[in-house]
Amino acid sequence: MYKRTRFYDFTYYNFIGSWAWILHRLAGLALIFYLCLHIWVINSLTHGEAAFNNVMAFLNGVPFKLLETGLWGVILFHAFNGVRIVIIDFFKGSLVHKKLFIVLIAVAFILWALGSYLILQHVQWRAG
Amino acid sequence: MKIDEARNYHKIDAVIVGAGLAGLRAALEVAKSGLAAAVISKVYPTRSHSGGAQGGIAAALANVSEDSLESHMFDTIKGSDYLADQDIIERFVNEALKTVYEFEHMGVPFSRTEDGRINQRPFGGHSSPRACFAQDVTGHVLLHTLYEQCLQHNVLFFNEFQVLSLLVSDDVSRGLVAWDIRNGGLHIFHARAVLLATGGYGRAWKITSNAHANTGDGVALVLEAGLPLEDMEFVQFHPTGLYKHGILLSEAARGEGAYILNDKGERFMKTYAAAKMELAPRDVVSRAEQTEINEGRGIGGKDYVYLDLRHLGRQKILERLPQIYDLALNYLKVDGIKEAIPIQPTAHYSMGGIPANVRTEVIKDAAGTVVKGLYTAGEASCLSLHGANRLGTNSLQDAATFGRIAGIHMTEFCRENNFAGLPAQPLEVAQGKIDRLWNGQGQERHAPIREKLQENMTKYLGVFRNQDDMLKMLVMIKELQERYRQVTVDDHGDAFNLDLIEALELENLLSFSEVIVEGALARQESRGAHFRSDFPKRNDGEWLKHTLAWRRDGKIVLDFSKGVVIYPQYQPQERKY
Amino acid sequence: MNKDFKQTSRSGSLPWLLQRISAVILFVLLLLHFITYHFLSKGRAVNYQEIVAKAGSWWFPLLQFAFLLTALYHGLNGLWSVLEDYTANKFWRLVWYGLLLTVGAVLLFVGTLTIIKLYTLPVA
Amino acid sequence: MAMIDISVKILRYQPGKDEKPHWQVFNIAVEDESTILDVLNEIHWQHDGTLAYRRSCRSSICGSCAMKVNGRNVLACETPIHRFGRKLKIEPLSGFDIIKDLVVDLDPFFAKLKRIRPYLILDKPAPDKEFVQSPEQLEQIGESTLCILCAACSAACPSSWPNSEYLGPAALLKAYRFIFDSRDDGADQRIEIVNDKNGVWRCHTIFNCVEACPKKIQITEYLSRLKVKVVENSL
Ligand SMILES: Cc1cc2nc3c(=O)[nH]c(=O)nc-3n(C[C@H](O)[C@H](O)[C@H](O)COP(=O)(O)OP(=O)(O)OC[C@H]3O[C@@H](n4cnc5c(N)ncnc54)[C@H](O)[C@@H]3O)c2cc1C
Ligand code: HEM
Ligand code: SF4
Ligand code: F3S
Ligand code: FES
Repeated sequence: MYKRTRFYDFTYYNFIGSWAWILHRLAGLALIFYLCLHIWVINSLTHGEAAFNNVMAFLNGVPFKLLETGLWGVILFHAFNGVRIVIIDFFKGSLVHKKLFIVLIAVAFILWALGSYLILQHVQWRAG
Repeated sequence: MKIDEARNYHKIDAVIVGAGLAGLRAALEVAKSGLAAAVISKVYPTRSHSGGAQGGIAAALANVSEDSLESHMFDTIKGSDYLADQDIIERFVNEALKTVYEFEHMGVPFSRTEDGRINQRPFGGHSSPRACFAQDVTGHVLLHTLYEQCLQHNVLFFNEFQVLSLLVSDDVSRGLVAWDIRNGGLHIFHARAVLLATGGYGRAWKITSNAHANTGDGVALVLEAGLPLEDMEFVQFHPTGLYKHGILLSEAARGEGAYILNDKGERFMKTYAAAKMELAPRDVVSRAEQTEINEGRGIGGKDYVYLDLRHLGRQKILERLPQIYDLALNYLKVDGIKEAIPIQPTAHYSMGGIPANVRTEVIKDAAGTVVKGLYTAGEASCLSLHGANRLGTNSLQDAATFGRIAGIHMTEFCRENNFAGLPAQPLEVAQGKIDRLWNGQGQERHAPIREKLQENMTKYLGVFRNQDDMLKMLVMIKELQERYRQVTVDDHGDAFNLDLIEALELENLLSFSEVIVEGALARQESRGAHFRSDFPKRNDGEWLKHTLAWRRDGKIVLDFSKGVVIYPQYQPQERKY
Repeated sequence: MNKDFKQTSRSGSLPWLLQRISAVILFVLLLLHFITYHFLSKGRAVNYQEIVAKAGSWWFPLLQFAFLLTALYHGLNGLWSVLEDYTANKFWRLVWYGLLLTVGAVLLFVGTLTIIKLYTLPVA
Repeated sequence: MAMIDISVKILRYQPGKDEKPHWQVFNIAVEDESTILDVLNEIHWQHDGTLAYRRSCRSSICGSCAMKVNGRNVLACETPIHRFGRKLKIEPLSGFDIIKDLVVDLDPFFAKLKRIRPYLILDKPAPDKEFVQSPEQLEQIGESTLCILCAACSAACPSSWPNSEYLGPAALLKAYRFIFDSRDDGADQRIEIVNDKNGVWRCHTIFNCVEACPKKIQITEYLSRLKVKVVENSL
């Protein structure tokens, strides 16, 4: 007999449901990683204005602003798909889960575009 | 090595071959009594063909309209074209209600009436709605529920084991030998009592509703053990087989009101059975279809007619007949809501089989001499409950009821009898079969032989039969049997050797097919499912008797001295619908 | 009992439910948080003085603490569930559990400290 | 009906001969209306007798022939080849150990089924006739009783790939089927069994099971109801 257990079967076709799950999972992991960093960084607030401004200078740089739009996207995806999961769990959402995905992610995308615009506007202001 | 110490030796009170409704119901009964019961099946139990049954299980519950045991009894007798044994039918109808209620208590999800009782639908040949059903998956839910009950009561399962020989000598059953499909190797099962519940033999035909597993192994093994078979020529052709595939579209379709149409769009049943129309018994409808086809009124002159559901409406089709809808869509790309479905008669049910008495004990002659410790039930058996033609939904009831009865008598038998001794060389026969296929010098393959057999059985032993055709068939079978001796298999591995299994099954097909043809040739009358164009009338004077057949010295020997049990109040009449 | 199947540990219903409850709470808090800190600052850099000023109001530490707690619970519980997916082994599951508990405790401590300090910082 | 040429790539594994599974390509001609099972039969009967696979009913009711075709789980017997074009890639179900070629070891699958006590458990004596069960009560479990135990769902579930102990959708669906049967009194026992690290909580609503199920059962919906029931029960 040939034994088989694997981390993930990459040869299996991914339907909407599994894409949603994979991305949700990756987003969740990214967020918990970010949260750890975030808590650590905010702690620097308590070391006085100088330390704070140092950190902020870095955070307001162009590269980080770009990353921030990414973060916003990750958050939105995870949050809106999270809502989809809750609807599936408690409100018979499984019967329409694909439609739910499309609608919620569309909303998330619009919010992402809006938010990113605001964030990047900020960059331009600094540059100017 | 002494056999008792061998790894592949099992000593078990009751060994049951077959995990269909009959086998499992018997096993459950034995296991509940506290004895050890083992079920041997060549497929996982839930893969047994009982799961394919769609329409329902007959019992005169009278839940939706008036009904009575007498009426069920009479319908069954009439349906059988008076060849059934009426003592068997009496026991059958008396136990049927109990069987269904028991199933319900085990958890079977029967469809319900508005007031929450088991719903029943009309079925061909039954004079009131008597088929208890679960949508169109009745057999499926019965089989799964029974399997689960067996798990609860710790029945031992030997899944994917194929029985290759029975150990019967001096009219005493001693056990059997089976091949472990999964790992390879022969196993000896030493038993006090053995039940053969191996199901039907429809796989001898090309167009058949039967599963690949329905190769009549039990029937062939009995023949090989020097015991007789009964009424093998009676094989039911179901009128609504999916065109070209033979896959069954349940009679439930007609129960719900579907029409059968010819090329002119006529409901041609009006010329054959004006009162019952599409709901006439299967043999009648199949013959009507075949006649239409033979006379050129098949669709486009081809060999099929239409099953029309369209007027039932989308909702009813999807709610009540979802399986039929899916089958037509998947296999023929026909959308049953919008189009009529092409159908043709398909080999469906084996009325004949292993002869047994009302206690399900296998008998070895017309006098009813019992083979000690050997039992049979379900489609493999011939009690004879269905006579020349089975009524729809009676067979699930048959398998379950006589499965239970077999279980009861086997338990009794096990309590009173010790293990009979094994023969000196128990593995000899089975080993011989395998050695020949593995080590033989021949160049034949099993597949072409099987194909030729099946094609010609459909051609020559179908709905209509005649002497010339059957003689041709007989010669051909002899030829094929000869060729089979030269068969060897490609696969020499132990694990899951499908090649070997199929070759072994072919030997069985060739063996009992000969009996079918011999019986059909000898029976010069038309009765139930057996219709001879050269003898189109039923002949009670000469032929109101059962066929018993043995293989002796390579020849089939027939005996017609086993009479039919007929009660004074149910004398044979002409059968009209 | 069926020997073919290994029982690992009972339950899992509470974490599952709490994951969903915390998710709904987070949905509100996180979006608010992002909006206040990342957008409503409308083009100005987040300003130390402003934050310290805001932090001094009574609702700030409560809200922040609730946010910290739910996010930590949700995130680490989620991570635990991911780890469990890939470790059927009971021992390793316990190890992960211990590790995450420790990480959680440390972060909770650091986070709480931050909130308290901010609250008590003198406004310039 | 016409003959067409197709190329069939099959994952072969012959115990004793092969170290590990490998691909073998068969270029054959078949009727264009063939099903995957017809293709396998054709290869097995005409080209290579050593090919092994399970089948019986060939009418999508026995559940023998679930396998992975072009990346998705299907029943070979009901799946027409025209759904995939002229290139087929046929593999055994994921997640299960391979006995030979397309035949996998389903014993663990059935063992899990047994574990959830798949039979009515009654506190009360059964009535003389049938239990009364309204069509609405039946409706609750109706669809879940259509499961043919083909294992396509469990084999498609990403949660079961790394963790062979996960009960899997089929067994959990069976638990649902009994817990929500109006006649049953054994809910507490079964809830205790599914409320487990390897039980219902390993389901992350991925829906691969629903996509794979040949009976189109809304498995995820029933698992969600099961989860809520378990939560209610343990509060
Ligand atoms: C498509 C279809 C629809 C039907 N619909 C209905 C219906 O609606 N109502 C009704 O009453 N009847 C119906 N029937 C008939 C009915 O289903 C069968 O007669 C009945 O299920 C037979 O049950 P069984 O237990 O005798 O055999 P099966 O269920 O066929 O079981 C046979 C068992 O024997 C085992 N076996 C066979 N050979 C061997 C061997 N050599 N070694 C080990 N094991 C072996 C098999 O693995 C299997 O487990 C239908 C039949 C078909 C084909
Ligand atoms: C904004 C609102 C959020 C919502 C609505 C939400 C929703 C959810 C839900 C419902 C789950 C359960 C998934 C499952 O069990 O299958 C989940 C998992 C998870 N969440 Fe969130 N979440 C949110 C924010 C966050 C944040 C801020 C973090 C990080 C700290 C996070 C990290 C995780 C992780 C790591 C998982 C596990 C991933 C997995 O199981 O695949 N989530 N989330
Ligand atoms: S739920 Fe569907 S996919 Fe799963 S075993 Fe049952 S029938 Fe097969
Ligand atoms: S694919 Fe698996 S994770 Fe749940 S929804 Fe289906 S069981
Ligand atoms: S062969 Fe039975 S489901 Fe495919």
